[in-house]
Amino acid sequence: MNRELESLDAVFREMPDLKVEHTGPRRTRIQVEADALPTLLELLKGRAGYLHLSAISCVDWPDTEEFELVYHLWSYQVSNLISAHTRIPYDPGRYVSVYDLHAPAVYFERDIHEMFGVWFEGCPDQEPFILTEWQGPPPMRKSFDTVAYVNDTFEWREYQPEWANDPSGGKG
Amino acid sequence: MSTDPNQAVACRTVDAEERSLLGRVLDRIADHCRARSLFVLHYCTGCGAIELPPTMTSRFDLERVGMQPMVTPRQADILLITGYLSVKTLKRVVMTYEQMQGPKYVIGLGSCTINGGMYWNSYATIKLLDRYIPVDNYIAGCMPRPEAIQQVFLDLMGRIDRGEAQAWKDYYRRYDWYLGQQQQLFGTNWQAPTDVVGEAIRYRLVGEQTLGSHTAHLERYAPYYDQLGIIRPEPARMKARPQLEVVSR
Amino acid sequence: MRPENYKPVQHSASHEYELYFGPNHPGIEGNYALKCVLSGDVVQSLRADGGYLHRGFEKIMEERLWIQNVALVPRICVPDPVPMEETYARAVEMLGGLEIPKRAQWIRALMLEASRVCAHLFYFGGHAATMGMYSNMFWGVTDRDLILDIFEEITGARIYHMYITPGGVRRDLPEGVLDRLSKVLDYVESRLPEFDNLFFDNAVVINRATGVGTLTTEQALSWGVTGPNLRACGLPFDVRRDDPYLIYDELDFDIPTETAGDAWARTLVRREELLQSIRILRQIIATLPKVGGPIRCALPNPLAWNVPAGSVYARTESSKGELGFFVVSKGGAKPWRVHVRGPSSMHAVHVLERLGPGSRLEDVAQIMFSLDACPPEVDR
Amino acid sequence: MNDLDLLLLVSIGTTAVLFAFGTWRWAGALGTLLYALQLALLAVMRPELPLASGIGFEVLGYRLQWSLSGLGWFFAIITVASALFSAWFAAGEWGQHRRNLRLLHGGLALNVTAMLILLASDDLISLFIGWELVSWASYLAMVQRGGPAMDAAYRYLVYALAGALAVLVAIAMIAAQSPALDFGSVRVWFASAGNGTIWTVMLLTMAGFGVKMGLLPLHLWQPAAYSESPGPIAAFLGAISSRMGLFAIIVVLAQLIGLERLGNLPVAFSFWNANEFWAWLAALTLIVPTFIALTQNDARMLLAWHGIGQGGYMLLGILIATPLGVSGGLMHVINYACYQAALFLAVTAVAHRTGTTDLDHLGGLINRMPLTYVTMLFCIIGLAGLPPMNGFVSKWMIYKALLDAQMPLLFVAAVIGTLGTILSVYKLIHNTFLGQLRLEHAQVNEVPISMWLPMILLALIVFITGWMPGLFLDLVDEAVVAIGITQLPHHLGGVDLGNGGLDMLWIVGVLLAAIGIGAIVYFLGNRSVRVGQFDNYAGGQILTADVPYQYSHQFYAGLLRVIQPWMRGGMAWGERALVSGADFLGGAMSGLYRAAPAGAYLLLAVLAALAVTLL
Repeated sequence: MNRELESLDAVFREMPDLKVEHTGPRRTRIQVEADALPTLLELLKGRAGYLHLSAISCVDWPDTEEFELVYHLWSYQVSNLISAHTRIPYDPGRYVSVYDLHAPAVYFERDIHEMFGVWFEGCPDQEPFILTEWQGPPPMRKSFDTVAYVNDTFEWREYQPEWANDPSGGKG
Repeated sequence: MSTDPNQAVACRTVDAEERSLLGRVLDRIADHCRARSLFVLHYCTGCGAIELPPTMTSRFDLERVGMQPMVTPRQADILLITGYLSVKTLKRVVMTYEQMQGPKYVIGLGSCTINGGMYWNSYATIKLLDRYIPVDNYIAGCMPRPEAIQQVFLDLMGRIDRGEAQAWKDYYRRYDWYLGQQQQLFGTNWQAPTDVVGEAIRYRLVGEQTLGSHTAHLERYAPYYDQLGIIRPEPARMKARPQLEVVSR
Repeated sequence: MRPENYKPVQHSASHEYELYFGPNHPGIEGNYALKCVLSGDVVQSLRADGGYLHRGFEKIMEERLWIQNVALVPRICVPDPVPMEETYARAVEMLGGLEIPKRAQWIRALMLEASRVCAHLFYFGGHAATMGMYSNMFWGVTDRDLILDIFEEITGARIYHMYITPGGVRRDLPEGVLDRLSKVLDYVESRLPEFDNLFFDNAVVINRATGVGTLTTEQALSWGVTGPNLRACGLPFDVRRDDPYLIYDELDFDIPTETAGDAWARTLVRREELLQSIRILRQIIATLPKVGGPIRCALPNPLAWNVPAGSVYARTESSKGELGFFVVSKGGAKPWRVHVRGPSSMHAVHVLERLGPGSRLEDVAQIMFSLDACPPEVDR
Repeated sequence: MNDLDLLLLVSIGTTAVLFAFGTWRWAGALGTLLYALQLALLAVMRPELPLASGIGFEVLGYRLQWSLSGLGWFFAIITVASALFSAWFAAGEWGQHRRNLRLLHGGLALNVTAMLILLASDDLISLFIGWELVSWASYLAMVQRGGPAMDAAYRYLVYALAGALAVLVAIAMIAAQSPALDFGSVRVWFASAGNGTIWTVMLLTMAGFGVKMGLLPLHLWQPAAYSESPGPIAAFLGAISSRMGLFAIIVVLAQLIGLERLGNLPVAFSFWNANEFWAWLAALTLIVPTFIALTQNDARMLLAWHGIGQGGYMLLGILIATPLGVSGGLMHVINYACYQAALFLAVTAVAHRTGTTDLDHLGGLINRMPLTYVTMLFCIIGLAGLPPMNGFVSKWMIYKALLDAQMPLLFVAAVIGTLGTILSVYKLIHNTFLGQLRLEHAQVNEVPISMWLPMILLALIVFITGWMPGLFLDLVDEAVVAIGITQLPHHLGGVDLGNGGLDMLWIVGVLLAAIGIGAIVYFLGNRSVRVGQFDNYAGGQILTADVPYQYSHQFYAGLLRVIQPWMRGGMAWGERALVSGADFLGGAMSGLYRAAPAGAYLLLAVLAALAVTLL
């Protein structure tokens, strides 16, 4: 275990601006600047064996007008999961693809592009996948009010069942 | 029969009472037979589909009441909507429904087909199935048990036997309204491939609301039909086509 | 046919043509489409087309209370819903710093493994059905129903249990259910020789499935393959062992692997896993009566429950692979963001689109099924 | 001057007239009428068969004479009728779009004349003369389109000349030993000849005549040569041209050597006899090209390959040597001519409208060209040998004869051939008429009546003679008797045999009744709705016209994957090896000549002569 963590420390030494935090057993959280993230992923993959890109998550922070991208990486050798957090601004809402490092990234980046509208430079496939017949804005943004949309688009069934007013369930 | 839609509106709907005695007897026999041999279109639209394998296979064994899954709509009698429908799926379901031959029946399975159910605030799923296609039976629950599914099938069989399951005729009689609902969701460009108006004329089910402002949208594409040689009810449209240049090698 | 789609295009010679698998196709598990471009019967390219089962889970979970989402999560993956409940609950527990009572951990593990047995029985039937062998499907579905009965007894529901809640489980086990589960397991085990006769030792099946959809170890690693599909390539990785949760580090089980990486290896791995799950369940049945204590830790008022701010990534080994929930809380009554990383999202899109080309038409359904992809989980 | 002389005169006259007036607008119609006249003459002379011509002369001590036997008459009927339909088709709109049809009409008439001369031959010299005439006339018909047709025709010519040389050697051998060369004397000579001599003569003649028939392995020239010729010519050549080879083979094997003798002729170092040897070669001819047809992507090539394969059936039937087998084999000649001509005409009609015969470029034409579709449907049912078309009757007779003659393995071979036929003709009709209509063909129309009428007539003949095979069996009788086989008892509906006959009147009647019941349900039920091309269910997906959905390329990929190991083009490889070998030898000789001065050759020759004389 120690030997592997040493190699991880070597990575961290090369990139002094990281904020590393061990949040739990086998969980490490790293806060990284947007321009340093690809380097970090490359170092993690090359030096510390973080081969498996488990997921890329996107979080919308409308207060600061930023998207937070979280790259979850798992190392089969070290058995540790690193979540690398970085933030990119709404405008222009573009980031680099890490497809060349981790092939699965193409699915997650496509998904984030579809749901949040973030554009990934270098991602080979950003065609719509789920929302091919969707006309509206990227739905996962906080600014998209799904209840209002539903009220506008769909009708509700108008019925007042008896039992709803009768707490005894219509039995007496 | 005239194929002019304007005339066809005047074509009266034939009521069951107005049919001759022989016709009614034949209908009765046909319904009786039909109720005992129903093909269910196995279109797994939502999560309710997970309870269908148990219903169909050895434990609950739907086949003993004469029902079998069928994979194409043309041969199917029942369209089972097994749960929530996203808008993308609804498009396919409407197409599939229109491709089924009458008489056809729709069963909405699960709460989400009745009122949106669990997904009442989802932007992707529809809330009321019967706004888009006529529904014969609903099964409440999330998700309904195989016993409930079977009970509804038996109920539907009884209604078919008695000649009461007539919801499919409503689609022809009020096609304009249904099309309007669909267009509201899919955009006014929406049009299913099936010539429902032609079928309504064929089945003599043209009602007051079969044609209207929404069906008028369909006519916009008439030039395309000519160009592609697609069969339309109006034979006058099939004009003589220009000859192809003869190519010889 | 929407006429506006008709651009009068001159086709080239139809050396290639398109064929659509689904969204309604008996060879596909659920409402999911594959658009194949074929030449003869050889797939030239394959494009996955999802979204038919899209409900916008991640969005509607942001608008519901923490406890309300317990009802929502199992619906993400229909054939194997328990890992969804477990992962969500554990993510909330990690955020809120809740301690799960020991007994609840054991009960949860029992539910998880029973669900895995269900999913694998369903899988065998499905894989056989893609080759036109329906007896196996009938058997698998019927045997699975016996476990659903146990689920119903424990939780009150056959499919969607909503049993695992943050902090523990909803209620304790009924009297005598462990004995009945034990009998069901005996029965399932006694059925396995019959499955062997029909399916696992069937020369036709073996010939049809070997060499189909072969993944090399390098491909599996670089394409993000997880779960039994990864183990079929010879990599013994299992979240239960390498990133243990609940009481899995106290249990004794093996991680079966195969080396071929094809559809048949994937099926064999699942057969072994079924046996391992039964082994785990036996251990749980033996241990659970000795583990006392509460089944749920004390929770705040669920209707006014503000989970502390933070973000966690919880992982579970579902029957299909690695399942991850990334949950972000802003300290409010509702989650700020829930990202579901289903194992199938990788298998059904990324891997399938790359395995498809070069294979033959009749194998496409088999490849998809042998990856055990679950469309509702892809579409969320 | 009897009817035969008149017929030959009319035929020669037709050729002259059509060469003279070939550019005239109504040349095709004129040709049709003249062929009709020839057909009428043939019908008139039927009671007088065998009919000897008044023409005849002596060359180098050999008497050349012409006489039309029942066999020749039977083939002559098919020849002239095929020419009639081809000329009729060419006279329609198809021909009016072409500037110069002199070569087409003249070449067609010349072919007919040459074939009549061949069919009427009564001695080996006249047979050879007729043979050469037919070869060169075919060459004229084949080269018309230029380009690849020239190459194909040239390849044919090489084969034909080599074959003719073999035949000439055989005739020379016979002439050296037989007192005369008329068929009667040769028959007597064969009866007394030894096995080795007969084998030599037989192999040489079969090698020569087999070229024309496309007998394996001499078939390679045929598909390209036929399919590259203009449509009506292809129909004519496909229908009858190869059968000239069959005619000559029948003359040699059945008339001269005799089928019984063939059965007593052992193959050295084996348990086979000559009859079985040729029967298995016929079976190979039947199977191999049929499965090669399966892989063709061009409609005309597909049909041309079938032409070779169906020839195998005919030869096989005749080699069974029972009345049923011989009748079946000969009946297959006329049945085959009907549907092969109609199929070539139908494909030509499709090409006329769409400009292509590439099966990957066609599809969905059923609504656009319904009559052509009906023609093709009728004729592929005939070609596949399924009831109720006439192809079924002749194939049934061959199967039955094979079983009765206790040749089960050959029966299996014939069934395998039929299986391949069914698969490949389905490919033909599916890729042309079924499936997705391509956008560029969305406005294609049916061909005019001048083109569809001959096609439909042929298709009707295919159906009617399938319904009442007695019509054709009557004609076959003439030929059967001429070969020296007893007549097969038959009636209008089929044949009567001791162990189960065939009555197509009943079969077709039951079939029509079933169709009638279906039609009653269909029309009384009146619930059918015609739907558009894309109102179709594809797993719920939306179909659009700009995407190809037609499965045409690599049809039967699964089957071909299984049989591919056997289809490595061994014969084509052999042909190429032969060509390059000849090329090499020629090159070596030429190099020898160029390298050494003439004086050295003189010296060598003198030395050699000296050595021979001294020793």
